[in-house]
Amino acid sequence: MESRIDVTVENREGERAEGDGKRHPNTCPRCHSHYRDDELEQTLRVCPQCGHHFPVRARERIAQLADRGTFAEEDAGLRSADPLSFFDLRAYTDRLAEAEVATGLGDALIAGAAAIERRPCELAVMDFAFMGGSMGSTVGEKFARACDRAASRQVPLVSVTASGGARMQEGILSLMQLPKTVCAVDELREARCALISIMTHPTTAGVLASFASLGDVIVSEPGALLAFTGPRVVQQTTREKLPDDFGLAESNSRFGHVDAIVPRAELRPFVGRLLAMFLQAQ
Amino acid sequence: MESRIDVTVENREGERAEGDGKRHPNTCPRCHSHYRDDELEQTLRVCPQCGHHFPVRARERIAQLADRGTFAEEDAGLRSADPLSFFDLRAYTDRLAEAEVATGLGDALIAGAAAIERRPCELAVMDFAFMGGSMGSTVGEKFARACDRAASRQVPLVSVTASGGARMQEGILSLMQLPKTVCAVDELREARCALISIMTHPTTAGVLASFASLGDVIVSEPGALLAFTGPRVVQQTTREKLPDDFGLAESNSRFGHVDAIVPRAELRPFVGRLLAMFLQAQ
Amino acid sequence: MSESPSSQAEELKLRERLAKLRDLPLLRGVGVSGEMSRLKRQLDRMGSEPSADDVWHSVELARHQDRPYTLDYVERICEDFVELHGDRALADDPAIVAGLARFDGRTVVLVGHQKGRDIRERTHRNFGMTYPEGYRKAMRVMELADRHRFPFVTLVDTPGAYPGVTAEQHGQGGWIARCQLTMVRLAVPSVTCVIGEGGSGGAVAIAIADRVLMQENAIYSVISPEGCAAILWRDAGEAKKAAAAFKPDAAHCLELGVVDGIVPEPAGGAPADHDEAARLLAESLRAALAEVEPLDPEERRRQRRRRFRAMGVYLE
Amino acid sequence: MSESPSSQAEELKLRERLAKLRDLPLLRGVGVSGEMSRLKRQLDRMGSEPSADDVWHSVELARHQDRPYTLDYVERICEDFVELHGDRALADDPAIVAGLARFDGRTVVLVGHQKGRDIRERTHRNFGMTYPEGYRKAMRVMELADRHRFPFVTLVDTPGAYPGVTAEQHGQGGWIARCQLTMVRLAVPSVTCVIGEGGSGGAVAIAIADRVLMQENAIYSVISPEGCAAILWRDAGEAKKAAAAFKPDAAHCLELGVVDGIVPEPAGGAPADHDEAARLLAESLRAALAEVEPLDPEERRRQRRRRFRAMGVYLE
Ligand SMILES: [Zn+2]
Ligand SMILES: [Zn+2]
Repeated sequence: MESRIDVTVENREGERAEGDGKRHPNTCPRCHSHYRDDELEQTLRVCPQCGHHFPVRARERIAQLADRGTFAEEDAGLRSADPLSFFDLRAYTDRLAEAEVATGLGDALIAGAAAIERRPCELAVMDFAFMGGSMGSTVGEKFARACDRAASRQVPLVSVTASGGARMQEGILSLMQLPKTVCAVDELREARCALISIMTHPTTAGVLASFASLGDVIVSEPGALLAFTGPRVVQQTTREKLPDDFGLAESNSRFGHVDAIVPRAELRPFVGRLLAMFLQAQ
Repeated sequence: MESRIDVTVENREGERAEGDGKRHPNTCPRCHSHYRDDELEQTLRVCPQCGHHFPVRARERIAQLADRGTFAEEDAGLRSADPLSFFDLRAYTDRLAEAEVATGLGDALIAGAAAIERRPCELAVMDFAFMGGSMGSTVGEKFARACDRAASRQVPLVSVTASGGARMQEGILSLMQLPKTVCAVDELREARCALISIMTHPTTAGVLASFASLGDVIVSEPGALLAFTGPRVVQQTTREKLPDDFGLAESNSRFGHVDAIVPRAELRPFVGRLLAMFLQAQ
Repeated sequence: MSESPSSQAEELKLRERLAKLRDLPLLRGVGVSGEMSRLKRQLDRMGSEPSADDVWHSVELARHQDRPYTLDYVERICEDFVELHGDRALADDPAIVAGLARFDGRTVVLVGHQKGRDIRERTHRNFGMTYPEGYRKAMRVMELADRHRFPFVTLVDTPGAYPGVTAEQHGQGGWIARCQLTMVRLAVPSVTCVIGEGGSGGAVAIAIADRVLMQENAIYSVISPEGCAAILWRDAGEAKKAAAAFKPDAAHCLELGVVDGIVPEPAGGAPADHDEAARLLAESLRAALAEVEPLDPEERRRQRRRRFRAMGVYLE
Repeated sequence: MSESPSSQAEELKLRERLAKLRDLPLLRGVGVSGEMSRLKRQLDRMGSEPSADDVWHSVELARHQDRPYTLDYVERICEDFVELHGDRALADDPAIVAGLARFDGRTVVLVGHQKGRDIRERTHRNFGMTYPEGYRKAMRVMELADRHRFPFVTLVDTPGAYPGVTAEQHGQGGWIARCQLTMVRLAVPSVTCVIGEGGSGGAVAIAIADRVLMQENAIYSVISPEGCAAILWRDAGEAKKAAAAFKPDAAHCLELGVVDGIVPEPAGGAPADHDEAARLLAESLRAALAEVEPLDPEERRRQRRRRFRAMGVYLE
């Protein structure tokens, strides 16, 4: 039996450019243009040459989306425990410590209150750099609390996902983050607050199979991989020939799974318009 | 623009046997065996040679399904009016009068209380012989009242459909029988009573697009045509090559639209089991 | 009332028509206020019973290639519109558009059939003929409306549901039924306007609203004139005769209690002046929503059901 | 309590485990009565902490080819069963069975994954790996259960949702999410039992019940041992090591608060005696339903949500 939760999803562009594993992160995998980091930051990390959307780290994403100075982080102190004393080639606790040092984040999701285009909302943003954006107990709990805060403030929740799936090192408890976040969305719905789900590259496995797919509106960035099972595992398991755009946002759009593909530069005003729509409900 | 409501659906077997329009109704269109009427009545109008299901008139259907002596007809006096003073090659009123004489029925649906395998239910049975089983105001009203009676007696409603669609001669009012019967089913649901929908050949157009498809359980007889648009109109409009089993129960089953295909001989015990299931709910 | 001879004649005619209406067991909209007086005003406004030529004129105007389509109205009557795509299962059906709209200072959910203006878009939109996927998209946004208490508006303009092999295989009939059921069950206020062709099951699937309106030159029918002629006259060329017989025009739909009101079109019809047609449509939608918004959701749903349960004419 | 030396040692071990459990912020099932005492009884019954070999034995038994599947249990524990087919949209997924069942003198709705016994049926059933169509079928009968107030029972036994191109195109992830949401929202009582492999998203899709049980030798996991080994050890051959690390066995799932109780299997495991396995399963399902049936539907839903909201271990 093959894994359905493929946390090894890295970057489909990287996969295409074979043997290009050591490509510099600021070199465009599509047109091979190279940029200084401040250049890319200026362009919201979209390649000015070809439009390729580079990954965006969580804090930078918040800066891109939220009105300056409005983001107030919550639950920053939450950390993953190690309920299984998990040890593969290394200890889970070591992996966590290393990820925190490398990313400056406590786990793969940041959440808090914000305003986007002067509309209040709750914001929950994932960071793929923290253990592949995998969802363990901390990510689940932070997302669930973001739902609670949105409900109590009567504002929409905007989630930005980037995830390889569930966090294997927490075993069955990582799987339980699927129903946990689903329940949190249900409570958000009971409070009549909207979930605007922004799926960025990659949104896969457990995150796609839970809260990310339950958005009242589902938006994706161009070229993002949105798949329950990543292309590598599908290929290995089924030996099927995969379509060129397998699992990409564009394919998902064609099959009716996303409401809109919005280029990064238009994302902020687009979300602002949606917030205006949903805030009028109250 | 082609018609979507094809009341000219007759008998797919007849269509296949080209030029065989004058086939005797008791000659099997599939294996060409011929039977006396009492022979066919004995076999529930299923060809003993090949299993072909001949059409069954409403009163005979009731005799097949209901426990002897339990059926108590209601609304037998309801008759179609002619709100549009409709006249094509002949007057609608003449067509109605002729259909009544030919079939001995007031309109294309008979309804009333019954018991099946000693389980109480409401029964609504259509008769294709009355103007192609077309649904006008009288069929709609009788079906709706059957829902009401089932709700007030807290028993399931068993419907047996055979219909070419809406009754054109009542114009837009015939179309309104779709939402009317849908609303009646909604009220049945609010009363927590089940609808067991038995689709027989042919269940098409307006009847398929309203109450017949809203069964808690949907059962079909083998070989029945269940299509919103009949094969002739699809063929004429789209010039597509139709699959051999286009629109048949077997195709509908493969595509997930019916719960079970039940041969006529097994229908009564099958419905009896379902009634037992639903009657335990109260 | 000050009366000229001609207005006397008019009034007599109206009285006759109302009397005839009262005789018919049209048990419409119990509890809907101002029924008869509104009907009177509307019939009044429309003048005499439409002739066969009038009816055919409506058919032609309803299908006119310059007639405004759903998105033409959306851009004129909505302050903002975010289109939502996809049925979450299989496809996004371009024959039906759905989205969040700002209308009259508030958010509504809007669904409408969409035909195409030029040949390329017409093909893309499949001439406004919907697949099951389109009804599923509509149902999805109906549920969105209910979750957020957004009023729900539909614009109907379709020759009918698409009569193709795949559409059948995907359950065309069943989804038309389920779409109606979902709309009947909505807790939020709803209004439908037939803005062009209200073609049979494909139209009625998204027309189960608290108030159903029709533009002056729209048609609403169980079958196309050509289809009816082909079946009953065995000659599609008799379409005009068929239309006169089954009366798909707004005046007759109003008389039969199928629609609650007629939305006036500018002189020369909606194709002649999109802006004015949109203004008049917006006004009617606003008025219709205002009528049903004050009701308690359960009571509104009950009245909606009663409205459709009462459809039909029969003898007892 | 009369104590022999060995039972003293046992009790000490149990106390330690319970103490450890209490330290963990497992905020499980607030309001679920008898939590700790039941847990104690169950852990008691199971004896000591499972070893790596014990865990692997469970993996093997959970996948054993003679293990009873959903329909084997249905024919043994239900007085009658009418299978319902189809998702009303596209297909009938044979990897999942659904139907109306008479159980314990009343009607319930039952859904379960279904593997195949021989090679032909295995292929037909796709090894119990579900397509989105299967989850839609499950959702349809969930709604049927709610409409008629039938208790809802699911049996979980799948390696996982099917990882194929079509399944992805039809929205595998989204339907797993929506299926969970539908199950969470049910007004009726529900119980789930993992009867074999509880494989990741494909399993959890139909496992959001008021009470979640697990057979003694079933496994419930976020990934297969082979998949985990391939990713973390870069060697699928290290499956046994992986299983020992991520602990998919019933004892650990109970300790972690993921399941509410363990359903005993006959000596030698369920494959050895289908009848006795079915009897024991029926007993547990009956007891679990009896616990939640008396609750008010709203309260039951609230508790169900709280149960799953509390899943996880983190540091604050
Ligand atoms: Zn580039
Ligand atoms: Zn024969």
